[in-house]
Amino acid sequence: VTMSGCSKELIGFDIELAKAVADKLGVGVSFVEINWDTKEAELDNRSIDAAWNGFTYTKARDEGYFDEDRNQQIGGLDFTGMYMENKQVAVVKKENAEKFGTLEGLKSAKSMVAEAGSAGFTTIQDVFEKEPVPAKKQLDIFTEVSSGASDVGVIDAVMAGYYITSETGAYHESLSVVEIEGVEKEFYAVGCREKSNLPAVFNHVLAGLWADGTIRKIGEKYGLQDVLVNGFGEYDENYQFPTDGDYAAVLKAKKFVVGYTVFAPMAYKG
Amino acid sequence: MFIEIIGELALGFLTTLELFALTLVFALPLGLLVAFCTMSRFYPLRMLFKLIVWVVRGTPLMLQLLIIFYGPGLLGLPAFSNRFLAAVIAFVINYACYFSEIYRGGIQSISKGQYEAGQVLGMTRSQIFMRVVLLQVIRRVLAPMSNEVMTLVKDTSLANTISVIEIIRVATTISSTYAVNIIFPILYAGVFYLAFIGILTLLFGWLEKKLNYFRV
Amino acid sequence: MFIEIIGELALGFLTTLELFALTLVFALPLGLLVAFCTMSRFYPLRMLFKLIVWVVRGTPLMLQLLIIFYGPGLLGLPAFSNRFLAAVIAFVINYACYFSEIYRGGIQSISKGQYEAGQVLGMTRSQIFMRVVLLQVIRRVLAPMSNEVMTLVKDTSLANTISVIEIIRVATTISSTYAVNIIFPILYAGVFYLAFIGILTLLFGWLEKKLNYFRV
Amino acid sequence: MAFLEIKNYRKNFGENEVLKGISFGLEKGQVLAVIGSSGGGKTTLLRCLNFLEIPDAGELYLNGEKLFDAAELGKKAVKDIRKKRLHFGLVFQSFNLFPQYTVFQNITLAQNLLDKENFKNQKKELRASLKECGPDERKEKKEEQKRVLQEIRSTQKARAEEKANSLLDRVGLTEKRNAYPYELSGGQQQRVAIARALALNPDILCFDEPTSALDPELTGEVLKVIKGLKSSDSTMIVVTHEMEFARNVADLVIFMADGVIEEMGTPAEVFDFPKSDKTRAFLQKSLEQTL
Amino acid sequence: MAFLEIKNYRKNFGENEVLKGISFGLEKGQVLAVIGSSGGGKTTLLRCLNFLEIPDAGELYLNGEKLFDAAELGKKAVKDIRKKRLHFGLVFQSFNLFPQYTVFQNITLAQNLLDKENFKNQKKELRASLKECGPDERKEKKEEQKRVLQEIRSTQKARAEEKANSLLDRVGLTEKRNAYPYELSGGQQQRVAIARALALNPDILCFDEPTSALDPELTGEVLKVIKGLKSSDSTMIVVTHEMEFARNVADLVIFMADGVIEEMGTPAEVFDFPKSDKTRAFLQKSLEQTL
Ligand SMILES: Nc1ncnc2c1ncn2[C@@H]1O[C@H](COP(=O)(O)OP(=O)(O)OP(=O)(O)O)[C@@H](O)[C@H]1O
Ligand SMILES: Nc1ncnc2c1ncn2[C@@H]1O[C@H](COP(=O)(O)OP(=O)(O)OP(=O)(O)O)[C@@H](O)[C@H]1O
Ligand SMILES: [Mg+2]
Ligand SMILES: [Mg+2]
Repeated sequence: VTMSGCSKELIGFDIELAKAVADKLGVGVSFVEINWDTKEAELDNRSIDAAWNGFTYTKARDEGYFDEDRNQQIGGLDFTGMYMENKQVAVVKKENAEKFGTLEGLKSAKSMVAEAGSAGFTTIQDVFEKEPVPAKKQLDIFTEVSSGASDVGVIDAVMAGYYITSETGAYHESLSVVEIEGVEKEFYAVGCREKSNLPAVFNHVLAGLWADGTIRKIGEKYGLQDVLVNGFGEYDENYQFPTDGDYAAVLKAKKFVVGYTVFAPMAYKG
Repeated sequence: MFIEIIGELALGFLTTLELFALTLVFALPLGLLVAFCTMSRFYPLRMLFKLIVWVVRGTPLMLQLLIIFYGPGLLGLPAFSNRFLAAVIAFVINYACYFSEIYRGGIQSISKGQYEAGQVLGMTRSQIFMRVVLLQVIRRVLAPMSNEVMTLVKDTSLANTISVIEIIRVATTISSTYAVNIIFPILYAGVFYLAFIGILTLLFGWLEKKLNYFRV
Repeated sequence: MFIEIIGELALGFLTTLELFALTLVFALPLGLLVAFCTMSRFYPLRMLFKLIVWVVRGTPLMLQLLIIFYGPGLLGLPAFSNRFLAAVIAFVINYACYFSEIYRGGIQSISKGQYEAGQVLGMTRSQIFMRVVLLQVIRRVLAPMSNEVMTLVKDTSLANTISVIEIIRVATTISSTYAVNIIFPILYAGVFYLAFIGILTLLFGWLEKKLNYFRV
Repeated sequence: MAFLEIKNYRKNFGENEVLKGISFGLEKGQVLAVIGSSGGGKTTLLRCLNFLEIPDAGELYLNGEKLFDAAELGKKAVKDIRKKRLHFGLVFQSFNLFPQYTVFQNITLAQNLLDKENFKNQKKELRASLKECGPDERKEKKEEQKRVLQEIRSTQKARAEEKANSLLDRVGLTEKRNAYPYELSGGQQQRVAIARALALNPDILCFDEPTSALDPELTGEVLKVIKGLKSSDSTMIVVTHEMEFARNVADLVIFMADGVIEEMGTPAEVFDFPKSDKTRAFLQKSLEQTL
Repeated sequence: MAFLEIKNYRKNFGENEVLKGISFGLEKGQVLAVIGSSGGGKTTLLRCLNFLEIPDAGELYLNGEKLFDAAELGKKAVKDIRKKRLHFGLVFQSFNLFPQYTVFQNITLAQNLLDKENFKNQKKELRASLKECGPDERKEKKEEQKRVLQEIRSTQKARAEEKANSLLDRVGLTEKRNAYPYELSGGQQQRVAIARALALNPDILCFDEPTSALDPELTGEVLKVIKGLKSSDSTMIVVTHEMEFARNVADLVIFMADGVIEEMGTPAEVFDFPKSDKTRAFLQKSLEQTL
């Protein structure tokens, strides 16, 4: 199903959640590994229907920006309800944990890296007032930091939890997580094209999956039960599925396409 | 672990090879067609194709990949559902333009006398091209073509710009997923390339020897 | 907005140009040195450099960039603190190897008689090289060199593999910051490349004409 | 009317009038030598005969048949050109052998292609005739046709091979049958080119300075072959700078200058009693060069 | 002892013994013609004289001075080679002019480089002498030295220019002074090559088949120049296939075959009364070729 060259199966919280949604809708789902910094183009291009991979909701991403030259709204995506809590944390080499242990320490870092166009990227700009190194994928940040190319990487706490904090994590021995003082909580949601009716449909189904405990069950499997949130509202038994737009296209294709990057525990091969 | 990594890399290299083979299969004949267009006696056609070749040769393939994959969807046309296909198309267009210049050089280096000798012997245009000129052209373009083909092998890595999972993408993903031996998947990927380039070098050497039975 | 985007792209292109210029400045002389090494009469040195050239020419530059930038750090050596520097180093090594092959071809195409004529006239080895051979070599390598330099212009885009903020990276970043489609900044970037390639074409044309005053 | 009759051939290249009305007649079995200074239009005349260039005006009659008339020049005239070319053979100054073929293949290639074309047409005709038969008859007839066709093809091949061998013998290159052009001396290459042109049995064989690209030592052998052709009654037009050769071999000599025939006649007339000053000057000059 | 004395020169290329002990003497102002069939070692002999190849054995005396002795060949012998080469000039079969320089520059380049080297040395010496003076004196002396140096340089330049002009005149190419080699005919190029070799005033000028790359028409002019040199008392060694020339111009003729001197003597001796069978056969063959 995937374009991946890997022999192992694609798993992860987001993957299973998307599959559960597809089951409920009675359609299939395919997963495509993308460069995260081209997700908007991928959505516009209809090569994916949803960017579903620990995608942090922000107002700017929701609304886009107002182009004064052309006097119109540019960009922006439509999101489902939020389903998971996250915040940005810093990762540093274990031997640097002392040095960069505080906000002051972090500020003294020579170079900071985050995924291009990610929430971490804005965090570095806002909190540290530094120009971040833009990595192509969140995963590349581990290479950046462990090779010493960058002193500090800013990534999602969820991801750091899997790769670093967890005792079986690949970077448990070499990297440390440092909480960033004053950074705000944020939430994951699924991003779709602007004016798509898929978010509404997904919201409806996700509300159902919340209600019947499926989401919790998947969360427990990946140790994420504590950060789950219900942003979908109450399950509406009388919900009328739309008959046009993206949803009609999904029904016609008998599947929807999810774009992801390798990002454990949300989507990875195991 | 080692075996696993090599296996994954090999799978990624399969994609690389597929892209390589498909590009050659289509770009080699298409390049000849483009060469004919850039040599056409019909001025607008000639100019159009010269412009196309100039633009394609003057911009990075990376850029062409992005434009071909994301362009149509944005312009309201049906988008590519298959990024591998988009990569193949971008590579074919790019390489057809490069090949066309090589063909053009080869064709123009064949003396007018060869054509005229054919005409005087009552051959048709297509007979002259197929029976007299073509093999001489092939002989002459073999060396520059072999250079370009080697470049193609390495250029395939650009496909990961539009998320085609070829060997370098696999290598970087492996190295950031597993903390151990982080640099090695990338080094191994290099070995794959070197081995393939080595095989191609032998192949072209053999071909050149085969065609060396006559002198132009 | 348009102005802003163009401004950002122009800044990115400045990096592109810097990388281009630095690569040329170092790779042109280094390539000559490598060429001499691959022609050395001392067997181990010659073989060593032939191997290096073969490996560098046989693997993608993208891979070399990754190895040079991440390699030292991952092997426990002091890491590169400056990714632009790493890019320059990778480009210089890569292009020095390509240039060396061009120089080698040029030098070997100069007839032995030119050296001997110099020797018989009592010139020193270095006088023969500087006064007799060099200009002829330059004349002969100009055409392949110009091709290679054009390729370099486009290859600079590969630096974004290690997050050097050159023009294509700027174009992609613009699209993700503003959540707009990537295609327009990318198209504009293409115009930058074409303009620069155009200037270089003129420059090489002029140089070729300058050197055309004699025939080899 | 003579065997070959050229009437008022004219040819311009842009502003440059290269042939300014050339007319002459040549009898079957005769040899015409064309001499003249550089740029006089000799090569252009030969190219016009072989339709490598299309004259702007003029007519060409061969054996009483009108082969070309610039006045009638429409689509059709151009279409038949390939067939009409076969009446003429041309041996180039620079040989123009096909480097990828052996001597034998060079000689047989064109005949082979023509044979194949004929064979295909015959096959098509035979197949068409099948349509009229009933289904029973058809199978039988098809078998028969197959035999006939096989026979045709093998006869073709045998004839082409025989022809090539006899030509090789004639130009004295039987031993070089399987050599490639690059393995031959210039004189040998030119002899192969002559054999190649003869292989299609042209009515008239044209030579454009066949020895000018050769060393003096190799010139002799090529001229000997051309002399040999004369004795076998070939009709030939030879553009040449070898005055001795022209005088000894030609039946008719044309001196061309600036696109017109300045002088025409038997060798004795042209060489010994030239009427025009230009001819006299040219002959004088070429005599000096030889010494 | 003669002006040039070669004793027992030997040279091997791997297994192939190309010079098998060559000895001869040549007086000042004499012309030696070396003839012989292909592969006999003539070119190798000239190359050994010019130290383009180092003989494996043998001695060379010039004007009584021992210039080379293979037995003594150590680091030092090789080091001085550049200076020793200047005693000999060599004109190549294929001219080997420097394509990027004009005729004038071709002729003056080597002298120019030598002049600059001398100039630098003189400057260094003068500067060194400054060290001994006091600071007041020094400034004054420096000024003076500057003037002296300028004068030296401009004398050098004037002399080189004058020399080049007279050489150009001698080979009849004054008008081609500023032409580039590609603009010249083969014969003109060879004459430039001769002038270039003469510019360094070699004691002995060697020619390796100086006309073999030329058309017969151009051969004459080059041979004429060489004849002219003889009348100005240059000592020359000419490898040639032009027997007529050798007979008329040479004072001494050597016939080389298979790496040994098969016959040596005056032209009359060698050409008219050859002693060895080999010589006779060679002369007979070359006579046939000319006819
Ligand atoms: N294809 C062409 N286009 C333009 N001009 C041409 C062309 N072919 C020939 N000419 C011109 O026509 C004139 C006659 O040329 P042609 O080659 O027929 O002379 P020629 O008598 O064969 O001379 P030569 O003895 O040098 O071969 C020349 O002035 C030549 O420049
Ligand atoms: N650099 C070399 N290495 C090996 N063998 C050589 C070399 N130079 C010359 N020879 C061999 O030495 C022999 C004599 O060559 P040389 O060129 O001196 O003959 P030559 O008398 O000048 O002949 P020609 O008349 O053909 O010029 C030949 O057999 C040649 O192959
Ligand atoms: Mg002609
Ligand atoms: Mg020789």
